[in-house]
Amino acid sequence: MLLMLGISYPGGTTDVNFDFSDEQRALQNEVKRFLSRRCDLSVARRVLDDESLGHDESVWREMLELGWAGIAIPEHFGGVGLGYLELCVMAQEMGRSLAPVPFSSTIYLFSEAIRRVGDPEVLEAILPQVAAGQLIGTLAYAEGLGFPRSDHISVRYRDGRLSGEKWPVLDSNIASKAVVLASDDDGRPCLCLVDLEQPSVQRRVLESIDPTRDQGVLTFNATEARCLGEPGDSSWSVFQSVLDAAAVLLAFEQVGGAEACLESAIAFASERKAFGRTVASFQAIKHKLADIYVGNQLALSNAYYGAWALDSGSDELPLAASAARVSATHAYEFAATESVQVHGGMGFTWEADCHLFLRRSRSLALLIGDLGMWKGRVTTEFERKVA
Amino acid sequence: MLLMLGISYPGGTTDVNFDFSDEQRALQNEVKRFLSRRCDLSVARRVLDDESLGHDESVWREMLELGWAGIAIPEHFGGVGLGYLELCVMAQEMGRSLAPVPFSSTIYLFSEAIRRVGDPEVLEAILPQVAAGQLIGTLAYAEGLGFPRSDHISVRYRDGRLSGEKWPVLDSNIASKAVVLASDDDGRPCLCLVDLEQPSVQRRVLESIDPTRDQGVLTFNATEARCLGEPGDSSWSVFQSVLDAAAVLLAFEQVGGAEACLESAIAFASERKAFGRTVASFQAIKHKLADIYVGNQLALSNAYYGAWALDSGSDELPLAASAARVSATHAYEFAATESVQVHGGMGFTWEADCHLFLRRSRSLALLIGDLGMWKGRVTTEFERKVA
Amino acid sequence: MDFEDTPEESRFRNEVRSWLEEQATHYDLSGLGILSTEQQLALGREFQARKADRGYAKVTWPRELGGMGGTPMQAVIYDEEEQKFDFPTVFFGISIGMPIPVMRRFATEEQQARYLIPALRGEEIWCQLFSEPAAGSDLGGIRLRAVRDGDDWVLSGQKIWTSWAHISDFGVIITRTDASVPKHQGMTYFFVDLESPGIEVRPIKQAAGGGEFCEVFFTDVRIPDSNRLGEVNGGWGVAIATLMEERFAVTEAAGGGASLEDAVRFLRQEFDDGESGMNDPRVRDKIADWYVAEAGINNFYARLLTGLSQGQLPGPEAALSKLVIARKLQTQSSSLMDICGPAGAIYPDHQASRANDHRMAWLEAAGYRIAGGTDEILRNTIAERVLGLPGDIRLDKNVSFDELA
Amino acid sequence: MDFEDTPEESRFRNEVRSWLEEQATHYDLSGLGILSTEQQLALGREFQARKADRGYAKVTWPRELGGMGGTPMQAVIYDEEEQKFDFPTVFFGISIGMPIPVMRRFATEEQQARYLIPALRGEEIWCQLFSEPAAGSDLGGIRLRAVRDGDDWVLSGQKIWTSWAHISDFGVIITRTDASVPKHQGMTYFFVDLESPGIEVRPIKQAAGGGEFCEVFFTDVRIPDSNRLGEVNGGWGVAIATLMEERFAVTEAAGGGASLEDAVRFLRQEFDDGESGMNDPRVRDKIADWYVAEAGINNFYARLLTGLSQGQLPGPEAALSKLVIARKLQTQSSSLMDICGPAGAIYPDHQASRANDHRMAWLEAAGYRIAGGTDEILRNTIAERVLGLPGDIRLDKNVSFDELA
Repeated sequence: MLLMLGISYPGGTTDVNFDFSDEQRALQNEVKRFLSRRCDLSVARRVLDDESLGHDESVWREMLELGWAGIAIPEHFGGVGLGYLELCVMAQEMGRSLAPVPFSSTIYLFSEAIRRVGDPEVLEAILPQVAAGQLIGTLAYAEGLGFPRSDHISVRYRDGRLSGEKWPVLDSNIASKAVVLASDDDGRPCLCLVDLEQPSVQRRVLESIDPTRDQGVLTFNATEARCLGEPGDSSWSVFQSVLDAAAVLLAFEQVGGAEACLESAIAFASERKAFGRTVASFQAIKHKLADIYVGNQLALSNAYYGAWALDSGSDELPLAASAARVSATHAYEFAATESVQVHGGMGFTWEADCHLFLRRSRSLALLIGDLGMWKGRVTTEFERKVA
Repeated sequence: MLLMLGISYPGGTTDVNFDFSDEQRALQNEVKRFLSRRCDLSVARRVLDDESLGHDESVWREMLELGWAGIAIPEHFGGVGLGYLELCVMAQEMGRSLAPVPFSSTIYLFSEAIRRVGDPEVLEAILPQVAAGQLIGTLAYAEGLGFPRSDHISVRYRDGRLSGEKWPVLDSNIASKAVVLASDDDGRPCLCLVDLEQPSVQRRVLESIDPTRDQGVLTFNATEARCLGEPGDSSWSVFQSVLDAAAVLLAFEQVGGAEACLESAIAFASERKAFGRTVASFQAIKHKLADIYVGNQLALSNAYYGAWALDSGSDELPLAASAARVSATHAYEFAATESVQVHGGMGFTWEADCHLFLRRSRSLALLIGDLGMWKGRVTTEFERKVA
Repeated sequence: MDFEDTPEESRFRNEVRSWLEEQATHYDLSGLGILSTEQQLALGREFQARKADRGYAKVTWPRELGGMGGTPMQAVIYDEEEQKFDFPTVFFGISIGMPIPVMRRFATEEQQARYLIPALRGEEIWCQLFSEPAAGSDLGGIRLRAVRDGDDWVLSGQKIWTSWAHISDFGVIITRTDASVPKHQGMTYFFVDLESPGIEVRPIKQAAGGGEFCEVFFTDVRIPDSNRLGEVNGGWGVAIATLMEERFAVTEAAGGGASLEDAVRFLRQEFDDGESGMNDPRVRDKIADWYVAEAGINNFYARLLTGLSQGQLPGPEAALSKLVIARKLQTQSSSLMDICGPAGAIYPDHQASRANDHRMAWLEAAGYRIAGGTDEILRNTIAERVLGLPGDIRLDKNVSFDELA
Repeated sequence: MDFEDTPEESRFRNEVRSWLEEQATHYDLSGLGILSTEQQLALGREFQARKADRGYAKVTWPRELGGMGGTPMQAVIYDEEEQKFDFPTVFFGISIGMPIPVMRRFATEEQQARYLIPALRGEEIWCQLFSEPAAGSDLGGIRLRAVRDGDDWVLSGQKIWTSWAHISDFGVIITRTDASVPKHQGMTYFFVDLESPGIEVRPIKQAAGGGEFCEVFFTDVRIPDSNRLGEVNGGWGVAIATLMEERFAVTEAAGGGASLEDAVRFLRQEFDDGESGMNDPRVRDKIADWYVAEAGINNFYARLLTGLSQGQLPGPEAALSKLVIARKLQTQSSSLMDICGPAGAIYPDHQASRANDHRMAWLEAAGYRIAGGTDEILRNTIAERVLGLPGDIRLDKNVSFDELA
């Protein structure tokens, strides 16, 4: 019998179209072609090797010229007017190529926050800039070890000014604007839009396990800021929904990375010989690769469901997004770690690419909150559905 | 560098004698010979197949005649006057042979509780009977789902009488005496000695996944009982220390069972052929067997340390016992489950012995509290040692 | 990406649904658990006959063969809807799923006319006599001999793990007809009447108690050459064709066992420490893992269906769902026992609830990880047939079967 | 069962301990982390010389060879005590551990007189030139050629994963001298002066940053036949003898990485949600698993030592400790990062603490699971050499090396 657990598909499980459209596949291939031409792994490696770099300027430029930043932004804001599903397939390719660009910070986090707050004036002011590739944005919510609680946010918003320290913040050093999670005098959570180019903002890059995407500290000293929407629960749930959306998009990045790890492990094992046979002919290696495949397929399938929930605005999103996040995080970590194993000694050298994926798998696993936090969310959401 | 973590061996780790003595090994072989002659797996199977049986009377009789019940009881109480280390090696063989006898209930739990309370009068009255094989005893502490809390025990002790229900209780149907965990009118925990042959005691056998060792319900209705020691924290810590002692002894039973699973899996895999080779020649099977071996060795090593702590009366006992318990539970469950896998279809038939071990591994894993409870204890005890 | 049926599909779904609801009124499906196998089988045959009359027994087959000439998607829709009820059709699954399609493909016109419809109607049940004591995962290792004798063949040997043989009327069987050639080249495929003299069927009691599996012993069983399916020594090809009929292993993936919803309901009660089991963060963590695994399989299945609706037949990747679900069933059920502490080892008193109880599920999971392919076999399938990695080294390829044993 | 040293042992332990304490006063061991490799090496040589003068550099060897004629237990006691300090002796471990014992066993009297003592004193360092790009786990697959030329041999090819080659003066090396015979029968063993013309050493940068490993390239390197150890084409036997010197892999098992005590101290701090990390039952659950694994290895080691004290040499079972500890190090360090949330990916600012930081440990663990045998190789070792299961099927046993590649 079929598991109907948790997920109840409208019209039963015989979704006749639980897949991306031909147009979306075409876009994915276009993105893939561009990335393999302009952004193979050597680009991520260059950013890794050069401590002064936090992203690749020229590749990012070209992406902007191609209008990628505006893909999902409505046409009347100067965007291409496509949707989340298109972002999903792009994210998968970004993950596969480890593209060292501020795409996730600007699109999944910053512009997603702006859109979910939905203040018309702000949309008017910001989205066209994003679409035109005129700004790099980010979301600043963490305040050190762990994950913030709605009643425990130290950065303070008072009379249009923000004070306190946020870290780690993705692409904090190159972003020109940020949406910042703060609390007001009554300790209510609020989201503030801040121009990071003000002198009262101090920035410092932090050393992380994944130098191909910079993270840093943002310190505000009575920095001018605009409070978006109403402080309180509504702001907190906007913040949550931004994380949900980002979780789905990052899940596709994670799956893309995991697929790349599996491909390279298979290629290496089929080439490399030991004891007079290819490494791929040893059952222990075959089964390891099979397990990676299984994890990747589960993650991809859960990501699909997340994409559907995100795109259709379904109230299944919190559960679908959390499940996609947990599944993709497990899959990428397993694929990246075991791919190093399959590569043997080679896999742990600096010039082999394995550690680039290993590093990225970890940084993505932590970026918007760790497994424990997201698993808790899965259970809370699932429990709701159980009478 | 060596891990000194948690364990600090007096005089460094170069224990020159972290092993059982020749005499203890001799005893173990004697026990092993007796069990293989009188109590091979067919005995446990007989008890399993016959719903009316909860243990094997004749084997138990012979063990008593050999004085096994008195092995660790001082000579002046009519025992053999040996110690815990002897009980450990016996337990390992009991586990290997799945002996369906009330040894653990009577020795590890009941007589351990009597001894740790240490009331001279009670020792005088009870231990000689145990040593002489005149009574089967047990410990009744659970009250249904989960594990009792010292401030949440429903069975009530008042003016020398006990009322309430305890389940599951090991060998409750054949025991003539029990030590019962109860609470007094002030809600303080206390341990009571009860003669189960009183008419006010109702007994009912419960159906369990391991019918080779009966468990049941004991219901007391104003049943005469004797409170041992002082109600309160002291009684609770006696109860804890009884569980610690039992944890070490059961760990040896569990390891014995796990070793038997590994042996039979290796024997089967070396015999059985598939695709023109012995099953044992497939890497997936080899590695599975290697993993079982690793788990068993870790468990045995932790059990050794538990034995040392138990025997030497070291205050390391709570940590050593918890670690032995967790390690042995993991090892036995893994060995029993994967041994079924290695045996393939045969492994899941009723006439194959795999499921006898599978059932026992589960019942031992739950008998004195589940993994979660014991892991919590490991961490609490370890944390104490970290400055 | 959307989850809507096409108009025709939803029309068919409604038609099926209302028919099933109407049928359900004839049975007390909730009480089935208490009935004996014989009683359930009788009810099952009754329902199966009605089902076959509507062509639902084999949706994709033409009407003249007892089908309704429907599409693969319609077949899936029917299965999904029927699964929402508890009709006792388990006895016919294999019969109609594998032997009968093979009969349709390899038997003569007359034979098809004689056997197909009665099987679809559940009047006759077919089993599949494949595995042997010395040939489990490795079907090529079968030894049961078939020796030519005039127009007949004489069969001697033993089969094992044959599902439902004790209630079957006929069976398809793979035999060894030439041991002097490499193992896969000396096998021949037949069908046999289980009433034939010399056949003895013995049910196998499983570790968890009951069981659908049997041993079948053949002593000089004589069958006509006309019962042969495919060429002499061409049995391996027919066997492969049979196995290929095993589609959507995924639809059976869940096996028995407590659902995760049941688990949550179970955990909500108060435990001995006065707390609800759902208050333990360690438990909540595990529930998330189990949910993610089940959701992953559901969504994976939805992707397979999408492929099907686009005309792609699902291949070996379906193996992954059993690999995932079987292990998940095992860890979930044992964790639920752990959470109960000592009481976790005790069965609930009420027999009827036993079937969906996690203690029973835990025992069954051990067998479920083996039946239809052990974890190791499934990983090999994925590695070789999905990822295209090399097969295990075979020492038995070009050796005659005699030399092997 | 007891944990007491024998009187002689505790006397020796005290003697060693007090000597080490006295030595420690000469160095600022806490500050070592900041020094360059060169500076650490200089200090190490200084200490190693003193150590050798007392015979501690090779406790079990006779005095005339630079040892102290001690027992294996005394050797262990010395190691244990020295491990309690942080003397920079890592550079000499392999040199004295493997090549030098082989020299003692296979080199001439004169050669031993020339080379042993300087190595024990740390004046000269030896490396072991085994692995090659195409021969990692499978040492039998090495290709580096040695061609006889009069009284000399000419070596050409590449070695890789050679620890400390960049600071070594000499190396023992295994070469291919006959490719027309099966792989294990055509290898010869030599020692070589790394100053010889035609040798180029290139350190390998590892994924975690620095690294002790090197590539070593040989271009027509000429060495005298007197540098040969063992028979021509008898190199495999010598190599095995070398590997057999690898005893107590367990003593190195812990590798780097935060200790569990450090982990608890780390977790005690207040996290972003205002709670201490130690308040999370999920975290406490994991700590228990890690503790149990480490305690298991400690106690396993204590059992090996007991065997040693009873004259049994520890065998391949020691492989299990690395298997367990490497994976534990990886999961522990990644879990500690998880617990920190987004900040888990950030290194602590203070450089010195980096060495014992769990973020660094996580990166290194990936390599630690490979160096000295991957998980798969270790499982094979246990399965074959401990459990006596059959070896993997070899297609390369009786085939000449030429045909293989």
